[in-house]
Amino acid sequence: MEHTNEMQLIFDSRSSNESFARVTVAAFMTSLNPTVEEVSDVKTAVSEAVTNAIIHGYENEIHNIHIRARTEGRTLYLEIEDEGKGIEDVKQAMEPLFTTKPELDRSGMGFSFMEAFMDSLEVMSAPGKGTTVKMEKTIGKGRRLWTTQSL
Amino acid sequence: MEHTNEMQLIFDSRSSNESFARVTVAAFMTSLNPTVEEVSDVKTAVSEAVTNAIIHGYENEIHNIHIRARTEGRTLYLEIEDEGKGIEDVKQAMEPLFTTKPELDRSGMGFSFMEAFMDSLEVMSAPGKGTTVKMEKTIGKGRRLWTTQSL
Amino acid sequence: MKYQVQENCLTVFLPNELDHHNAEEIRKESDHLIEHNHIRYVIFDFKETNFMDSSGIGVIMGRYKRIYLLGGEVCAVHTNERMRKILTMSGVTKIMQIYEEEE
Amino acid sequence: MKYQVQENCLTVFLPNELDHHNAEEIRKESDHLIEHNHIRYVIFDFKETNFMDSSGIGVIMGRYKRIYLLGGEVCAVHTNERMRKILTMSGVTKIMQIYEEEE
Ligand SMILES: Nc1ncnc2c1ncn2[C@@H]1O[C@H](COP(=O)(O)OP(=O)(O)O)[C@@H](O)[C@H]1O
Ligand SMILES: Nc1ncnc2c1ncn2[C@@H]1O[C@H](COP(=O)(O)OP(=O)(O)O)[C@@H](O)[C@H]1O
Repeated sequence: MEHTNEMQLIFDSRSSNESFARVTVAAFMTSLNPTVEEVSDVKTAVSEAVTNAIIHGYENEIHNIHIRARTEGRTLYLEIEDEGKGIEDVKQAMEPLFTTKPELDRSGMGFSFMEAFMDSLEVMSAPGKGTTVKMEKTIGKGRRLWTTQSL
Repeated sequence: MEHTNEMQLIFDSRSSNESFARVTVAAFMTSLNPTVEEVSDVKTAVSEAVTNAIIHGYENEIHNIHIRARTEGRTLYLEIEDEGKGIEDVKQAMEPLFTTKPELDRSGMGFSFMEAFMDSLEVMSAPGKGTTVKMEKTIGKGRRLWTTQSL
Repeated sequence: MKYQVQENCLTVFLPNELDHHNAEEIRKESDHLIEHNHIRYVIFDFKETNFMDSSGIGVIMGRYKRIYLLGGEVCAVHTNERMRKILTMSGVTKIMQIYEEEE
Repeated sequence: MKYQVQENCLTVFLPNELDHHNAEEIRKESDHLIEHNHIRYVIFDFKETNFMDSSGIGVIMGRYKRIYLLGGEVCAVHTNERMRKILTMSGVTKIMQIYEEEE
Protein backbone atom coordinates (compact mmCIF):
# COMPACT_ATOMS: atom_id res chain seq x y z
CA MET A 1 0.00 0.00 0.00
CA GLU A 2 1.42 3.30 -1.05
CA HIS A 3 1.52 6.23 1.29
CA THR A 4 -0.94 8.91 0.21
CA ASN A 5 -1.48 12.43 1.49
CA GLU A 6 -4.36 14.72 0.61
CA MET A 7 -5.40 18.31 0.87
CA GLN A 8 -8.09 20.58 -0.43
CA LEU A 9 -7.87 24.35 -0.65
CA ILE A 10 -10.75 26.73 -1.29
CA PHE A 11 -10.04 30.42 -1.76
CA ASP A 12 -11.34 33.68 -3.21
CA SER A 13 -10.72 34.29 -6.91
CA ARG A 14 -8.55 37.38 -6.33
CA SER A 15 -5.41 37.85 -8.39
CA SER A 16 -3.47 38.42 -5.15
CA ASN A 17 -4.25 34.79 -4.25
CA GLU A 18 -2.39 33.45 -7.30
CA SER A 19 0.89 33.44 -5.39
CA PHE A 20 -0.84 32.05 -2.30
CA ALA A 21 -2.09 29.09 -4.35
CA ARG A 22 1.38 28.47 -5.78
CA VAL A 23 3.06 28.54 -2.37
CA THR A 24 0.46 26.22 -0.85
CA VAL A 25 0.81 23.57 -3.54
CA ALA A 26 4.61 23.89 -3.42
CA ALA A 27 4.56 23.37 0.36
CA PHE A 28 2.25 20.38 -0.03
CA MET A 29 4.56 18.61 -2.48
CA THR A 30 7.77 18.97 -0.43
CA SER A 31 7.34 15.45 0.97
CA LEU A 32 8.11 14.16 -2.54
CA ASN A 33 11.57 15.76 -2.30
CA PRO A 34 11.26 17.63 -5.60
CA THR A 35 14.07 19.59 -7.24
CA VAL A 36 13.79 23.37 -7.52
CA GLU A 37 13.00 22.86 -11.20
CA GLU A 38 10.15 20.44 -10.47
CA VAL A 39 8.66 22.83 -7.92
CA SER A 40 8.84 25.65 -10.48
CA ASP A 41 7.11 23.46 -13.06
CA VAL A 42 4.21 22.77 -10.70
CA LYS A 43 3.99 26.39 -9.56
CA THR A 44 3.77 27.51 -13.17
CA ALA A 45 0.99 25.04 -13.96
CA VAL A 46 -0.96 26.03 -10.82
CA SER A 47 -0.54 29.69 -11.70
CA GLU A 48 -1.92 29.12 -15.20
CA ALA A 49 -4.99 27.22 -14.04
CA VAL A 50 -5.78 29.62 -11.17
CA THR A 51 -5.31 32.66 -13.41
CA ASN A 52 -7.69 31.15 -15.96
CA ALA A 53 -10.31 30.57 -13.27
CA ILE A 54 -10.00 34.22 -12.19
CA ILE A 55 -10.04 35.95 -15.56
CA HIS A 56 -11.93 33.54 -17.83
CA GLY A 57 -14.03 31.46 -15.41
CA TYR A 58 -15.24 34.19 -13.07
CA GLU A 59 -14.29 37.22 -15.21
CA ASN A 60 -12.93 39.00 -12.14
CA GLU A 61 -15.95 38.44 -9.91
CA ILE A 62 -15.03 37.03 -6.50
CA HIS A 63 -16.09 33.40 -6.08
CA ASN A 64 -14.49 30.18 -4.87
CA ILE A 65 -11.61 28.39 -6.53
CA HIS A 66 -10.98 24.79 -5.43
CA ILE A 67 -7.65 23.02 -5.49
CA ARG A 68 -7.50 19.33 -4.63
CA ALA A 69 -4.05 17.82 -4.32
CA ARG A 70 -2.91 14.31 -3.56
CA THR A 71 0.46 12.62 -3.44
CA GLU A 72 0.65 8.89 -4.00
CA GLY A 73 4.02 7.24 -4.31
CA ARG A 74 6.13 9.71 -6.25
CA THR A 75 3.20 11.30 -8.09
CA LEU A 76 1.39 14.56 -7.45
CA TYR A 77 -2.26 14.69 -8.58
CA LEU A 78 -3.82 18.13 -8.92
CA GLU A 79 -7.34 19.32 -9.66
CA ILE A 80 -8.16 23.00 -10.02
CA GLU A 81 -11.82 23.86 -10.31
CA ASP A 82 -14.03 26.87 -10.79
CA GLU A 83 -17.81 27.05 -11.01
CA GLY A 84 -17.65 29.83 -13.55
CA LYS A 85 -18.50 30.42 -17.18
CA GLY A 86 -17.11 27.21 -18.60
CA ILE A 87 -15.63 26.61 -22.04
CA GLU A 88 -17.66 26.10 -25.25
CA ASP A 89 -15.01 24.28 -27.23
CA VAL A 90 -12.33 22.71 -25.04
CA LYS A 91 -10.31 21.39 -27.98
CA GLN A 92 -10.04 24.84 -29.51
CA ALA A 93 -9.30 26.45 -26.12
CA MET A 94 -6.33 24.12 -25.68
CA GLU A 95 -4.75 25.08 -28.99
CA PRO A 96 -1.52 27.06 -28.58
CA LEU A 97 -2.04 30.83 -28.94
CA PHE A 98 -5.84 30.58 -28.83
CA THR A 99 -7.31 33.18 -26.48
CA THR A 100 -10.68 34.86 -26.08
CA LYS A 101 -9.15 37.81 -24.24
CA PRO A 102 -6.42 39.26 -26.52
CA GLU A 103 -7.40 42.76 -25.33
CA LEU A 104 -6.06 41.80 -21.87
CA ASP A 105 -2.72 40.78 -23.38
CA ARG A 106 -3.41 37.11 -22.84
CA SER A 107 -0.92 35.07 -24.80
CA GLY A 108 -3.11 31.99 -25.28
CA MET A 109 -0.32 29.85 -23.88
CA GLY A 110 -1.82 28.89 -20.52
CA PHE A 111 -2.85 25.36 -21.49
CA SER A 112 0.37 24.88 -23.47
CA PHE A 113 2.39 25.73 -20.36
CA MET A 114 0.35 23.32 -18.22
CA GLU A 115 0.98 20.58 -20.77
CA ALA A 116 4.68 21.36 -21.04
CA PHE A 117 5.37 21.44 -17.31
CA MET A 118 3.18 18.57 -16.12
CA ASP A 119 3.09 14.92 -17.22
CA SER A 120 -0.59 14.93 -18.05
CA LEU A 121 -3.42 17.42 -18.47
CA GLU A 122 -7.15 16.86 -18.72
CA VAL A 123 -9.73 19.65 -19.02
CA MET A 124 -13.38 19.10 -18.17
CA SER A 125 -15.73 21.98 -18.85
CA ALA A 126 -19.28 22.82 -19.80
CA PRO A 127 -20.71 26.29 -20.54
CA GLY A 128 -22.36 27.68 -17.42
CA LYS A 129 -21.12 24.78 -15.29
CA GLY A 130 -17.48 25.69 -14.73
CA THR A 131 -14.13 24.14 -15.48
CA THR A 132 -11.95 21.49 -13.85
CA VAL A 133 -8.32 21.04 -14.82
CA LYS A 134 -6.69 17.75 -13.81
CA MET A 135 -2.93 17.42 -13.88
CA GLU A 136 -0.33 14.88 -12.80
CA LYS A 137 3.39 15.01 -12.34
CA THR A 138 5.72 12.26 -11.20
CA ILE A 139 8.60 13.65 -9.20
CA GLY A 140 12.15 12.35 -9.55
CA LYS A 141 11.74 11.00 -13.05
CA GLY A 142 15.06 10.10 -14.51
CA ARG A 143 16.75 10.39 -11.17
CA ARG A 144 17.77 6.79 -10.64
CA LEU A 145 18.20 7.04 -6.90
CA TRP A 146 14.53 7.73 -6.45
CA THR A 147 13.33 4.50 -7.93
CA THR A 148 14.70 2.54 -5.02
CA GLN A 149 14.01 5.13 -2.35
CA SER A 150 10.35 5.41 -3.21
CA LEU A 151 9.52 1.70 -3.04
CA MET B 1 -16.60 48.31 3.20
CA GLU B 2 -13.44 46.60 4.26
CA HIS B 3 -11.54 44.34 1.95
CA THR B 4 -11.85 40.71 3.06
CA ASN B 5 -10.12 37.61 1.78
CA GLU B 6 -11.00 34.03 2.66
CA MET B 7 -9.60 30.55 2.39
CA GLN B 8 -10.34 27.10 3.67
CA LEU B 9 -7.86 24.26 3.90
CA ILE B 10 -8.68 20.61 4.54
CA PHE B 11 -5.85 18.13 5.02
CA ASP B 12 -4.89 14.76 6.48
CA SER B 13 -4.03 14.65 10.18
CA ARG B 14 -0.43 13.54 9.62
CA SER B 15 2.35 15.10 11.69
CA SER B 16 4.23 15.84 8.46
CA ASN B 17 1.39 18.23 7.56
CA GLU B 18 2.04 20.43 10.60
CA SER B 19 4.64 22.44 8.71
CA PHE B 20 2.42 22.50 5.60
CA ALA B 21 -0.40 24.06 7.65
CA ARG B 22 1.95 26.69 9.09
CA VAL B 23 3.34 27.66 5.69
CA THR B 24 -0.13 27.90 4.15
CA VAL B 25 -1.49 30.21 6.83
CA ALA B 26 1.71 32.28 6.74
CA ALA B 27 1.37 32.66 2.96
CA PHE B 28 -2.29 33.61 3.32
CA MET B 29 -1.57 36.42 5.78
CA THR B 30 1.20 38.11 3.75
CA SER B 31 -1.29 40.62 2.34
CA LEU B 32 -1.50 42.11 5.86
CA ASN B 33 2.22 42.97 5.64
CA PRO B 34 3.13 41.29 8.93
CA THR B 35 6.53 41.46 10.59
CA VAL B 36 8.64 38.31 10.86
CA GLU B 37 7.68 38.23 14.55
CA GLU B 38 3.96 38.39 13.80
CA VAL B 39 4.25 35.59 11.25
CA SER B 40 6.10 33.47 13.82
CA ASP B 41 3.39 34.13 16.38
CA VAL B 42 0.68 32.91 14.01
CA LYS B 43 2.74 29.92 12.87
CA THR B 44 3.22 28.88 16.49
CA ALA B 45 -0.49 29.13 17.25
CA VAL B 46 -1.41 27.16 14.11
CA SER B 47 1.17 24.53 15.00
CA GLU B 48 -0.30 24.11 18.50
CA ALA B 49 -3.88 23.73 17.32
CA VAL B 50 -3.01 21.37 14.45
CA THR B 51 -0.79 19.24 16.69
CA ASN B 52 -3.62 18.98 19.23
CA ALA B 53 -6.02 17.84 16.53
CA ILE B 54 -3.55 15.15 15.46
CA ILE B 55 -2.53 13.74 18.84
CA HIS B 56 -5.50 14.50 21.08
CA GLY B 57 -8.43 14.86 18.65
CA TYR B 58 -7.69 11.96 16.33
CA GLU B 59 -5.11 10.13 18.47
CA ASN B 60 -2.93 9.56 15.40
CA GLU B 61 -5.65 8.15 13.16
CA ILE B 62 -5.77 9.85 9.76
CA HIS B 63 -8.83 12.06 9.32
CA ASN B 64 -9.53 15.60 8.10
CA ILE B 65 -8.36 18.78 9.78
CA HIS B 66 -10.06 22.00 8.66
CA ILE B 67 -8.51 25.44 8.74
CA ARG B 68 -10.66 28.44 7.88
CA ALA B 69 -8.87 31.76 7.59
CA ARG B 70 -10.12 35.24 6.83
CA THR B 71 -8.49 38.64 6.72
CA GLU B 72 -10.62 41.70 7.27
CA GLY B 73 -8.97 45.08 7.60
CA ARG B 74 -5.80 44.41 9.56
CA THR B 75 -7.14 41.35 11.38
CA LEU B 76 -6.56 37.66 10.74
CA TYR B 77 -9.38 35.33 11.85
CA LEU B 78 -8.50 31.65 12.18
CA GLU B 79 -10.56 28.55 12.90
CA ILE B 80 -8.95 25.14 13.28
CA GLU B 81 -11.33 22.22 13.55
CA ASP B 82 -11.23 18.47 14.04
CA GLU B 83 -14.11 16.01 14.22
CA GLY B 84 -12.31 13.92 16.78
CA LYS B 85 -12.61 12.93 20.40
CA GLY B 86 -13.48 16.32 21.83
CA ILE B 87 -12.70 17.71 25.27
CA GLU B 88 -14.62 16.85 28.47
CA ASP B 89 -13.65 19.92 30.47
CA VAL B 90 -12.50 22.80 28.28
CA LYS B 91 -11.71 25.09 31.23
CA GLN B 92 -9.38 22.52 32.77
CA ALA B 93 -7.81 21.70 29.38
CA MET B 94 -6.89 25.36 28.94
CA GLU B 95 -5.06 25.58 32.25
CA PRO B 96 -1.30 25.98 31.85
CA LEU B 97 0.59 22.68 32.21
CA PHE B 98 -2.55 20.56 32.09
CA THR B 99 -2.13 17.62 29.74
CA THR B 100 -3.76 14.23 29.34
CA LYS B 101 -0.71 12.83 27.51
CA PRO B 102 2.31 13.36 29.80
CA GLU B 103 3.69 9.99 28.62
CA LEU B 104 4.16 11.56 25.17
CA ASP B 105 6.18 14.42 26.69
CA ARG B 106 3.36 16.90 26.12
CA SER B 107 4.09 20.04 28.10
CA GLY B 108 0.48 21.13 28.58
CA MET B 109 1.37 24.53 27.18
CA GLY B 110 -0.40 24.36 23.83
CA PHE B 111 -3.36 26.52 24.77
CA SER B 112 -1.12 28.88 26.77
CA PHE B 113 1.02 29.44 23.66
CA MET B 114 -2.06 30.10 21.52
CA GLU B 115 -3.26 32.65 24.06
CA ALA B 116 0.14 34.28 24.36
CA PHE B 117 0.75 34.65 20.63
CA MET B 118 -2.73 35.59 19.43
CA ASP B 119 -5.05 38.42 20.51
CA SER B 120 -7.96 36.15 21.32
CA LEU B 121 -8.66 32.44 21.73
CA GLU B 122 -11.95 30.60 21.96
CA VAL B 123 -12.28 26.82 22.25
CA MET B 124 -15.49 25.01 21.40
CA SER B 125 -15.59 21.30 22.06
CA ALA B 126 -17.88 18.44 23.00
CA PRO B 127 -16.89 14.83 23.73
CA GLY B 128 -17.36 12.71 20.62
CA LYS B 129 -18.10 15.77 18.49
CA GLY B 130 -14.70 17.30 17.96
CA THR B 131 -13.01 20.57 18.71
CA THR B 132 -12.90 24.00 17.09
CA VAL B 133 -10.29 26.57 18.08
CA LYS B 134 -11.01 30.18 17.07
CA MET B 135 -8.26 32.75 17.17
CA GLU B 136 -7.76 36.35 16.07
CA LYS B 137 -4.74 38.53 15.63
CA THR B 138 -4.57 42.12 14.50
CA ILE B 139 -1.43 42.82 12.52
CA GLY B 140 0.58 46.01 12.86
CA LYS B 141 -0.59 46.82 16.37
CA GLY B 142 1.50 49.58 17.84
CA ARG B 143 2.98 50.36 14.46
CA ARG B 144 1.59 53.84 13.93
CA LEU B 145 2.07 53.91 10.20
CA TRP B 146 -0.40 51.16 9.77
CA THR B 147 -3.35 52.96 11.27
CA THR B 148 -3.49 55.33 8.36
CA GLN B 149 -2.42 52.88 5.67
CA SER B 150 -5.14 50.43 6.52
CA LEU B 151 -8.10 52.79 6.37
CA MET C 1 13.03 51.84 -8.76
CA LYS C 2 10.83 49.79 -11.08
CA TYR C 3 11.08 51.81 -14.29
CA GLN C 4 13.82 53.89 -15.80
CA VAL C 5 13.58 56.16 -18.83
CA GLN C 6 16.77 57.19 -20.64
CA GLU C 7 16.24 59.09 -23.89
CA ASN C 8 13.95 56.88 -25.99
CA CYS C 9 14.67 53.75 -23.98
CA LEU C 10 12.51 52.33 -21.16
CA THR C 11 13.88 49.75 -18.72
CA VAL C 12 11.24 47.73 -16.87
CA PHE C 13 12.62 46.13 -13.70
CA LEU C 14 10.44 43.05 -13.38
CA PRO C 15 9.28 41.81 -9.95
CA ASN C 16 10.38 38.61 -8.20
CA GLU C 17 7.33 36.77 -9.50
CA LEU C 18 5.82 37.82 -12.81
CA ASP C 19 2.26 36.51 -12.82
CA HIS C 20 -1.15 37.85 -13.87
CA HIS C 21 -1.45 39.84 -10.63
CA ASN C 22 1.75 41.80 -11.31
CA ALA C 23 1.37 41.79 -15.08
CA GLU C 24 -1.71 44.02 -14.97
CA GLU C 25 0.19 46.79 -13.23
CA ILE C 26 3.28 46.53 -15.41
CA ARG C 27 1.13 46.64 -18.52
CA LYS C 28 -0.62 49.85 -17.49
CA GLU C 29 2.42 51.65 -16.12
CA SER C 30 4.77 50.81 -18.96
CA ASP C 31 2.20 51.73 -21.63
CA HIS C 32 1.77 55.07 -19.92
CA LEU C 33 5.53 55.65 -19.94
CA ILE C 34 5.87 54.50 -23.57
CA GLU C 35 3.21 56.94 -24.69
CA HIS C 36 4.50 59.96 -22.81
CA ASN C 37 8.23 59.59 -23.41
CA HIS C 38 8.54 58.78 -27.13
CA ILE C 39 9.93 55.37 -26.18
CA ARG C 40 11.36 53.20 -29.00
CA TYR C 41 13.29 50.58 -27.01
CA VAL C 42 12.00 48.55 -24.07
CA ILE C 43 14.42 46.53 -21.92
CA PHE C 44 12.89 43.90 -19.65
CA ASP C 45 15.27 43.43 -16.73
CA PHE C 46 14.84 39.96 -15.16
CA LYS C 47 17.52 40.43 -12.48
CA GLU C 48 15.07 39.96 -9.59
CA THR C 49 12.74 37.55 -11.39
CA ASN C 50 12.58 33.87 -10.43
CA PHE C 51 9.06 33.03 -11.51
CA MET C 52 7.12 33.77 -14.69
CA ASP C 53 4.05 32.21 -16.25
CA SER C 54 2.27 32.86 -19.56
CA SER C 55 0.93 36.18 -18.23
CA GLY C 56 4.52 37.40 -18.37
CA ILE C 57 4.75 36.32 -21.99
CA GLY C 58 1.56 38.30 -22.62
CA VAL C 59 3.13 41.45 -21.17
CA ILE C 60 6.21 41.11 -23.38
CA MET C 61 4.19 40.34 -26.53
CA GLY C 62 1.86 43.27 -25.86
CA ARG C 63 4.73 45.73 -25.43
CA TYR C 64 6.43 44.29 -28.52
CA LYS C 65 3.36 44.86 -30.71
CA ARG C 66 3.09 48.44 -29.55
CA ILE C 67 6.80 49.25 -29.91
CA TYR C 68 7.11 47.43 -33.25
CA LEU C 69 4.45 49.70 -34.75
CA LEU C 70 6.58 52.66 -33.67
CA GLY C 71 9.62 51.14 -35.38
CA GLY C 72 11.32 50.10 -32.14
CA GLU C 73 12.55 46.95 -30.39
CA VAL C 74 12.25 45.04 -27.11
CA CYS C 75 14.92 42.97 -25.40
CA ALA C 76 15.57 41.04 -22.17
CA VAL C 77 18.55 41.19 -19.82
CA HIS C 78 19.70 39.36 -16.67
CA THR C 79 17.62 36.26 -17.41
CA ASN C 80 18.36 33.12 -15.39
CA GLU C 81 18.19 29.63 -16.87
CA ARG C 82 14.54 29.10 -15.95
CA MET C 83 13.49 32.41 -17.50
CA ARG C 84 15.41 31.64 -20.70
CA LYS C 85 13.67 28.25 -20.87
CA ILE C 86 10.25 29.86 -20.58
CA LEU C 87 11.04 32.64 -23.04
CA THR C 88 12.34 30.09 -25.53
CA MET C 89 9.42 27.68 -25.06
CA SER C 90 6.94 30.44 -25.73
CA GLY C 91 8.64 31.42 -28.98
CA VAL C 92 9.06 35.02 -27.84
CA THR C 93 12.81 34.77 -28.51
CA LYS C 94 11.98 34.97 -32.21
CA ILE C 95 10.98 38.60 -31.80
CA MET C 96 13.14 39.58 -28.83
CA GLN C 97 16.88 39.49 -28.28
CA ILE C 98 18.10 38.07 -24.95
CA TYR C 99 21.36 39.63 -23.85
CA GLU C 100 23.45 37.37 -21.68
CA GLU C 101 26.48 38.41 -19.71
CA GLU C 102 29.11 36.46 -17.92
CA GLU C 103 28.30 36.34 -14.19
CA MET D 1 25.50 15.27 12.19
CA LYS D 2 22.46 15.61 14.44
CA TYR D 3 23.85 14.18 17.66
CA GLN D 4 27.31 14.22 19.19
CA VAL D 5 28.48 12.26 22.25
CA GLN D 6 31.62 13.40 24.06
CA GLU D 7 32.37 11.59 27.32
CA ASN D 8 29.18 11.94 29.39
CA CYS D 9 27.83 14.84 27.37
CA LEU D 10 25.28 14.64 24.53
CA THR D 11 24.80 17.53 22.11
CA VAL D 12 21.47 17.51 20.24
CA PHE D 13 21.61 19.62 17.08
CA LEU D 14 18.01 20.72 16.74
CA PRO D 15 16.35 20.99 13.31
CA ASN D 16 15.27 24.18 11.57
CA GLU D 17 11.72 23.77 12.84
CA LEU D 18 11.17 22.01 16.15
CA ASP D 19 7.54 20.86 16.14
CA HIS D 20 5.68 17.71 17.19
CA HIS D 21 6.67 15.96 13.95
CA ASN D 22 10.39 16.37 14.65
CA ALA D 23 10.07 16.14 18.42
CA GLU D 24 9.01 12.50 18.29
CA GLU D 25 12.19 11.47 16.54
CA ILE D 26 14.48 13.57 18.73
CA ARG D 27 12.82 12.16 21.84
CA LYS D 28 13.42 8.57 20.80
CA GLU D 29 16.92 8.99 19.45
CA SER D 30 18.25 11.10 22.31
CA ASP D 31 16.78 8.78 24.95
CA HIS D 32 18.49 5.89 23.25
CA LEU D 33 21.81 7.74 23.29
CA ILE D 34 21.37 8.85 26.91
CA GLU D 35 20.74 5.28 28.04
CA HIS D 36 23.61 3.68 26.18
CA ASN D 37 26.34 6.27 26.80
CA HIS D 38 26.06 7.11 30.52
CA ILE D 39 25.09 10.65 29.55
CA ARG D 40 24.85 13.24 32.36
CA TYR D 41 24.78 16.48 30.37
CA VAL D 42 22.54 17.31 27.43
CA ILE D 43 23.25 20.40 25.31
CA PHE D 44 20.43 21.53 23.00
CA ASP D 45 22.04 23.38 20.11
CA PHE D 46 19.59 25.84 18.53
CA LYS D 47 22.01 27.12 15.88
CA GLU D 48 19.79 26.00 12.97
CA THR D 49 16.48 26.47 14.75
CA ASN D 50 14.10 29.26 13.78
CA PHE D 51 10.80 27.78 14.87
CA MET D 52 9.70 26.00 18.04
CA ASP D 53 6.30 25.36 19.56
CA SER D 54 5.30 23.74 22.87
CA SER D 55 6.26 20.31 21.54
CA GLY D 56 9.86 21.55 21.70
CA ILE D 57 9.36 22.53 25.33
CA GLY D 58 8.05 19.02 25.94
CA VAL D 59 11.21 17.49 24.50
CA ILE D 60 13.43 19.63 26.71
CA MET D 61 11.36 19.00 29.86
CA GLY D 62 11.30 15.27 29.20
CA ARG D 63 15.08 15.07 28.77
CA TYR D 64 15.54 17.25 31.85
CA LYS D 65 13.45 14.91 34.02
CA ARG D 66 15.43 11.90 32.89
CA ILE D 67 18.85 13.53 33.26
CA TYR D 68 17.96 15.16 36.60
CA LEU D 69 17.23 11.74 38.11
CA LEU D 70 20.73 10.71 37.03
CA GLY D 71 22.21 13.78 38.75
CA GLY D 72 22.92 15.66 35.52
CA GLU D 73 21.96 18.89 33.77
CA VAL D 74 20.59 20.22 30.50
CA CYS D 75 21.44 23.51 28.78
CA ALA D 76 20.80 25.43 25.55
CA VAL D 77 23.25 27.15 23.20
CA HIS D 78 23.05 29.30 20.07
CA THR D 79 19.50 30.48 20.78
CA ASN D 80 18.19 33.42 18.78
CA GLU D 81 15.88 36.07 20.23
CA ARG D 82 12.70 34.24 19.32
CA MET D 83 13.90 30.98 20.87
CA ARG D 84 14.92 32.76 24.08
CA LYS D 85 11.47 34.37 24.23
CA ILE D 86 9.75 31.01 23.92
CA LEU D 87 12.06 29.29 26.39
CA THR D 88 11.52 32.10 28.90
CA MET D 89 7.74 32.21 28.41
CA SER D 90 7.48 28.51 29.06
CA GLY D 91 9.40 28.76 32.34
CA VAL D 92 11.93 26.21 31.17
CA THR D 93 14.75 28.69 31.87
CA LYS D 94 14.20 28.02 35.57
CA ILE D 95 15.64 24.54 35.15
CA MET D 96 17.93 25.08 32.21
CA GLN D 97 20.84 27.46 31.65
CA ILE D 98 20.96 29.32 28.34
CA TYR D 99 24.51 30.09 27.22
CA GLU D 100 24.74 33.16 25.05
CA GLU D 101 27.79 34.24 23.12
CA GLU D 102 28.66 37.44 21.34
CA GLU D 103 28.03 37.11 17.61
N1 LIG E 1 -11.31 28.30 -16.25
C1 LIG E 1 -11.76 28.74 -17.44
N2 LIG E 1 -13.03 29.16 -17.58
C2 LIG E 1 -13.48 29.59 -18.78
N3 LIG E 1 -12.73 29.66 -19.89
C3 LIG E 1 -11.47 29.25 -19.83
C4 LIG E 1 -10.90 28.77 -18.60
N4 LIG E 1 -9.61 28.43 -18.84
C5 LIG E 1 -9.38 28.68 -20.13
N5 LIG E 1 -10.48 29.18 -20.75
C6 LIG E 1 -10.62 29.55 -22.19
O1 LIG E 1 -9.54 28.96 -22.91
C7 LIG E 1 -8.77 29.95 -23.59
C8 LIG E 1 -7.31 29.54 -23.67
O2 LIG E 1 -6.75 29.49 -22.36
P1 LIG E 1 -5.18 29.61 -22.15
O3 LIG E 1 -4.50 28.63 -23.05
O4 LIG E 1 -4.90 29.50 -20.71
O5 LIG E 1 -4.80 31.07 -22.69
P2 LIG E 1 -5.11 32.52 -22.10
O6 LIG E 1 -5.40 32.43 -20.64
O7 LIG E 1 -3.86 33.28 -22.38
O8 LIG E 1 -6.29 33.05 -22.86
C9 LIG E 1 -9.03 31.21 -22.81
O9 LIG E 1 -8.81 32.38 -23.60
C10 LIG E 1 -10.50 31.04 -22.41
O10 LIG E 1 -11.37 31.39 -23.46
N1 LIG F 1 -8.22 19.03 19.51
C1 LIG F 1 -8.31 18.41 20.72
N2 LIG F 1 -9.06 17.29 20.86
C2 LIG F 1 -9.16 16.66 22.06
N3 LIG F 1 -8.53 17.07 23.17
C3 LIG F 1 -7.77 18.18 23.11
C4 LIG F 1 -7.62 18.90 21.89
N4 LIG F 1 -6.82 19.96 22.12
C5 LIG F 1 -6.48 19.90 23.42
N5 LIG F 1 -7.06 18.84 24.02
C6 LIG F 1 -6.93 18.47 25.44
O1 LIG F 1 -6.45 19.60 26.17
C7 LIG F 1 -5.24 19.27 26.84
C8 LIG F 1 -4.35 20.49 26.94
O2 LIG F 1 -3.93 20.88 25.65
P1 LIG F 1 -2.61 21.74 25.45
O3 LIG F 1 -2.68 22.94 26.33
O4 LIG F 1 -2.44 22.01 23.99
O5 LIG F 1 -1.43 20.83 25.99
P2 LIG F 1 -0.77 19.47 25.39
O6 LIG F 1 -1.04 19.38 23.92
O7 LIG F 1 0.68 19.65 25.67
O8 LIG F 1 -1.38 18.33 26.15
C9 LIG F 1 -4.67 18.10 26.09
O9 LIG F 1 -3.79 17.34 26.87
C10 LIG F 1 -5.93 17.36 25.67
O10 LIG F 1 -6.41 16.54 26.72
